[in-house]
Amino acid sequence: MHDMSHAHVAHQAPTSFIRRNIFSLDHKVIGKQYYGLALVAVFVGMVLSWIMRLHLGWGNLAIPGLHLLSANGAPGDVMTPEYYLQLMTMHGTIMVFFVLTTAPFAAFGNYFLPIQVGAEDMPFPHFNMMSFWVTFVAFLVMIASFFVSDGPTLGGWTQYAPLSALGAVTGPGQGTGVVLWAASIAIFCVGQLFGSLNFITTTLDMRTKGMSLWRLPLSTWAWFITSVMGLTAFAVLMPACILLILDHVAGTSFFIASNLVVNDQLQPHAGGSTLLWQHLFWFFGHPEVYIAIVPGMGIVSHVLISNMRRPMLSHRVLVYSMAALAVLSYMVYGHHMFVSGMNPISSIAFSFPTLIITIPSTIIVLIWMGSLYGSRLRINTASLFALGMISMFISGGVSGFFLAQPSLDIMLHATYFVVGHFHLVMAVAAIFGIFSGTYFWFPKMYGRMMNETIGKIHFWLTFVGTYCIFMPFHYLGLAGNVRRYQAFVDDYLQPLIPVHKFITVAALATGAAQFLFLYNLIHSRFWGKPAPNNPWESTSLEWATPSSPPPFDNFGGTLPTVYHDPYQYGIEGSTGDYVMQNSPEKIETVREEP
Amino acid sequence: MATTVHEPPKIDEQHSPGLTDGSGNAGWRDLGPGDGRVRVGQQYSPPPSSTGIWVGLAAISMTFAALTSALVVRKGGSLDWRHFSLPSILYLNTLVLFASSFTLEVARKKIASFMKGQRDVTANPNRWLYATLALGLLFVGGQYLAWRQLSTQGLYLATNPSSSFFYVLTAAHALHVLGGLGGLVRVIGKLDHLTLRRSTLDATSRYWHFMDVLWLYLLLLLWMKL
Amino acid sequence: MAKVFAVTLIIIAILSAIPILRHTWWLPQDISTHGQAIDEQMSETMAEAGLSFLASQILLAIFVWRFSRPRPGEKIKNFPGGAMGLVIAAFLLVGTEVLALGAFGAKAWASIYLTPPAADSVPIQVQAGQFAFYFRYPGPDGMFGPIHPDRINEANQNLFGLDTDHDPDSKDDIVTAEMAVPVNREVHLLMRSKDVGHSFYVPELRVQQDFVPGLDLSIHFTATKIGRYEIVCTQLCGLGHYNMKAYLSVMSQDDYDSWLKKQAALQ
Amino acid sequence: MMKGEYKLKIAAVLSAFLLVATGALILNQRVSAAADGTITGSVKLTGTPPHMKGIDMSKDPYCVKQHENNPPKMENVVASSSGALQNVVVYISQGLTGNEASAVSSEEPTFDQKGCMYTPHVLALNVDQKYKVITSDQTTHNIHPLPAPGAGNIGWNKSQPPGAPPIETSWKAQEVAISVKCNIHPWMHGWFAVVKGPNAVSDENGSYTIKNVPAGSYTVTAWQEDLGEQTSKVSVAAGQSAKADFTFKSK
Repeated sequence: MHDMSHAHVAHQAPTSFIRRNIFSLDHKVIGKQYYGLALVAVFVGMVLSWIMRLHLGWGNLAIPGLHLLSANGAPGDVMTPEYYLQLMTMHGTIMVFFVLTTAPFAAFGNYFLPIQVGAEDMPFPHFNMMSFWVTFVAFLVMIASFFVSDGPTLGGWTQYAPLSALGAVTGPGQGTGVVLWAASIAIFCVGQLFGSLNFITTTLDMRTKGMSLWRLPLSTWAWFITSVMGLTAFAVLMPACILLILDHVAGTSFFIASNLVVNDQLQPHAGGSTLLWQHLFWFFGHPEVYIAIVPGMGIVSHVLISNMRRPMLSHRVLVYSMAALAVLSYMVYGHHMFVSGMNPISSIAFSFPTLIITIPSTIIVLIWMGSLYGSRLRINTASLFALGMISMFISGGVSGFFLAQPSLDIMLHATYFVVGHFHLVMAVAAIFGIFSGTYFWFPKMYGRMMNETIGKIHFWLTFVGTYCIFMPFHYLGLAGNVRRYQAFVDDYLQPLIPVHKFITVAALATGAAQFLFLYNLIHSRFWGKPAPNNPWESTSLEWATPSSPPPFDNFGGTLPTVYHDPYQYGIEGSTGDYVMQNSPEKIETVREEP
Repeated sequence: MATTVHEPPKIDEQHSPGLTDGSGNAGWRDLGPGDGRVRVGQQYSPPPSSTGIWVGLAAISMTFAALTSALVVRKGGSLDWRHFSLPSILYLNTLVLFASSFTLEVARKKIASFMKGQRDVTANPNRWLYATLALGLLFVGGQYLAWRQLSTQGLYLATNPSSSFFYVLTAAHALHVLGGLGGLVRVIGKLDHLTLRRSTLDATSRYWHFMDVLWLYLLLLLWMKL
Repeated sequence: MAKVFAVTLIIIAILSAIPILRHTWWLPQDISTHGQAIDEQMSETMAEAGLSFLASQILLAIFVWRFSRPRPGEKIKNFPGGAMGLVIAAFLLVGTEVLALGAFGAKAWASIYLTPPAADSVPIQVQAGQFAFYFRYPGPDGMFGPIHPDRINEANQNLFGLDTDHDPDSKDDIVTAEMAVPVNREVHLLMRSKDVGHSFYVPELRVQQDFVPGLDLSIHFTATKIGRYEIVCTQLCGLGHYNMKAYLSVMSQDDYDSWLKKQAALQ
Repeated sequence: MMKGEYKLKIAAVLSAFLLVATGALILNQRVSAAADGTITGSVKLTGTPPHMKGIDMSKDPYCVKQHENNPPKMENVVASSSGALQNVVVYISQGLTGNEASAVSSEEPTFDQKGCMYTPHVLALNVDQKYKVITSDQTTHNIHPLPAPGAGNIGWNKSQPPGAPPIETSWKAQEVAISVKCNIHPWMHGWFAVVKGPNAVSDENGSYTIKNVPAGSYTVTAWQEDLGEQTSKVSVAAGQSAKADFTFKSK
């Protein structure tokens, strides 16, 4: 963080292949690299979930070839309990960190934030490049844990101590596996800190002439707010991971209590605090949920506006609400710990902000819906996914009412109800945001249109499939189905297995549908029909670049000057019902009522 | 992962003032010939490095805040906390670190006048930077001696939570100081090639002074809690 | 396409609601005295959440249907009341809703967690370890003998690390793998973890509480229905997590007494 | 002339071959002859046998069902009414020469998980002798041997779901004895006694037979998991059977 003066470097277009495509300083290339990483990660995570689902639906069914993945984990292709948990842990970790954080935030943010504020690049391109490659190394370290003798950690993506801190005595993967996990996450934090640093500085200092804060598009606002969250959250997770590693390799006792007996052996550690890890982790963990979803909100708003042909009912209220989410997200993390032995009073204290956070969320949804009203909605794959995201966010949001209350958490904590809740509200909603953004921005990123027909089929299968997977999760939870079980040996869980079979089938089908997307992505990248500069007739600056994809310096030498608020739709402009942010023409602007 | 490559842009003063103050491509802030009403606002945004360094320092503060709260919780919850008196050398190190900040400030003054083209400044400001560098290294060395002192008392990383936190906090700080030293080396290099920017120097020195403040805080924390 | 979206969305919303309304999968029967408060709170919340879910999904569907094909020459119009109207609505509706839920929920929570156990409650200690629960009854003297972690040994079934030769209190302690409680009497459950984090979850009993290593917690409850129920672990504790369970037998006072005698003989 | 020389060569080669062959044969004879001794005896327990607690398996109904009509008991000390002591490992602790000690038994015993108990409770093995861990249960077990640190053996922890193939492995270093447990069924507990040279484990009559003992005089050690060790000196004549009885005192 000591040298901040690389900006000039970015403005000489590199000539060598390596500098252009691999160790590039260009925010656009780095954005694409992040997107590629997320794409690889999401398919790894998806395959892991398939294996888990198959196992949950059909108990000790041998999955042909599984032993190739792990001879110990699946002897004779039959999955062992530890291997199930290891896959589950890796699914959670990879999805949360390497997909939900990288794709909507780091990938799209890197590509479009500088363009949308009218800058040639980020101020610190070297940090930007490091941010990606550090993240990449983190991913490799995480994947590496698949190949150590007893496999990756089985402690779940929350890595509760002391299970995660005691070492190999507590089970397969709890030795080297955990150390690799913690190392990977610590490295990941460094990468995201570099990224956030760039995002914040770009938004504050790199805005072009006339681009006042209120003229920033909602997507930029979302990325900005997210980067502020990231800066604080990841800065807390990193030291926590380091302390965890020390408990492993240096014999310290930060998280390990006294007098623990594992396998009849009294453990040498003393006095550590189990809850300390939970506090540190969830202080990061809850903001992380919003780090995953807020960029999605921004992207969806951005896409929706250009397809509704009208500005949001209120630009500012939306921004304030997202900011409110960011602030509140630090006050609510305790709701993950209602029944974890925290003082009952503080449970109540945490319950109220948790309930109150539903107010900004509701406002955001209402603004979206209120803006739909009286709009001239265009239906295309991008807007369909945006609408789908709204629906998912609502469905996942309402179940928050339950989990915000400690008294109901007694019943629902650690059940599939929770799993259903966060998958809908955070995972799937964010993924729909990513899809929406992809279909919307792909023409600008690669200069070619994506195939709308395949896109729509992809949407329908994904939309219906997702509900088929995650709605039943809530029912299972109500019936008391505990999460993180590799088999349901309990008498009261036996009757629920058919539901799991149904979910498994739905999951496999929905997963398969994603290959349509992959095909569409690759095919359109090379053979899609060439994209015009502004295919969606949008107003923001990324569509004001002289070409698709934009030139190395985004605006071909002269930075644009901004004359209007971001979303001037539904007006009589020379170009039609919209006026670009950088077009000097005078118009009756659609402005906020004060 | 392909990208189009273009001519490096002709920076024209009308549209990009950023490069005028030699601080990279800074933008305007809230100054626009906006629709009808011209927004009032600061003429130019500051060079990104001056914002960036504050953002970076915020992140660092957050990390140490997390470690602090960990220390407080860990101490509160445990009966096994053993108190020990800080190695005396720490106080000496503190003086060394402050001295380094002083020399750095002198260096900045001299470099400033040097940049203003007062070539009559005969003394090469570098030597003050080298002094800072030396003092910084001295400080890290001093910290190492402090650890040696503790280990001779039989207090190792894993001996007791109190010692664990001592090592973790001081090591984390020392690492950040080393980062600052790296920055100084860069500054010296740039100064030699006369490619140094004010913003770089300022950012580096802000970071360096922050290390003092951080250290003072840590010293107080350790002194109170251990 | 927009019509299809609208219809699909409404179908999905209704199909999702049916199992809830028909209680196809619902909370198991309640066998506790405090459970009613939870169940009522659950139904309250379900009503409010369900309504908001259906209302907003259907509204979304209608808007998409209606405004995806604007009439020719139709101008953009604003939602009546505008943004401010919606914000105020959100604050009034959702605000009051969640505050009400919060208040009642807090009351239910307090009635469970912020009340002291009755003086005559039956003390039982439960120890969670990878991957089983074991229970300890103080025996006639009503005193639990001290635990010596270094003596804990599953190989010779000294599960609580008792030293019966030197600790008089330990002599008559009864250690069991199954938990029996007398019906309609309050049980004071002292919880300790042997190794890592675990959790004590009996859906029928409306009880879930984590075991925190190094932290001795306790809960109290009264079971009201004779029967055999499952105790399961809900805190990921290792490879055997899915199979970490025990049985809770709620018995009449007489059965309970004879059961204790039988167990004492087996020690 | 040439011819004669030729014949001579052949004769030489043939005789040489014969010599080697017979030599080998004789040597072979010696080896087999040397290791045909046996050590037999019985292991007794004096005093009242310690009370073995019953095991409550109620956490896993499957296990309970396996023991409907023979309630499971702990197996730390298994003694008959007459005091015959089972599961005692008897092995030669001193007197074996290098290559006799390093001989590895070729048979591959199995260590079965049956009714959520280990059969046998104690398995005696040579260093590097292969053995199979199998499961006859329809519930998942995890096998978790815990060798003493520094003894040269590396512990492991693997699950074996129903239908999983046997785990085939061996131990690197001598260790009496390695405790093995199942975490999913915490009462499951057994031992691997890893020794050098011939060995045996006493049966339900308390008697044992160590086969293939070369002639010589030895110190024989009997190890019982709770009652400790006993040793006695025996000398075995080639092809003969020597006797060594052991008596453990109940604590």
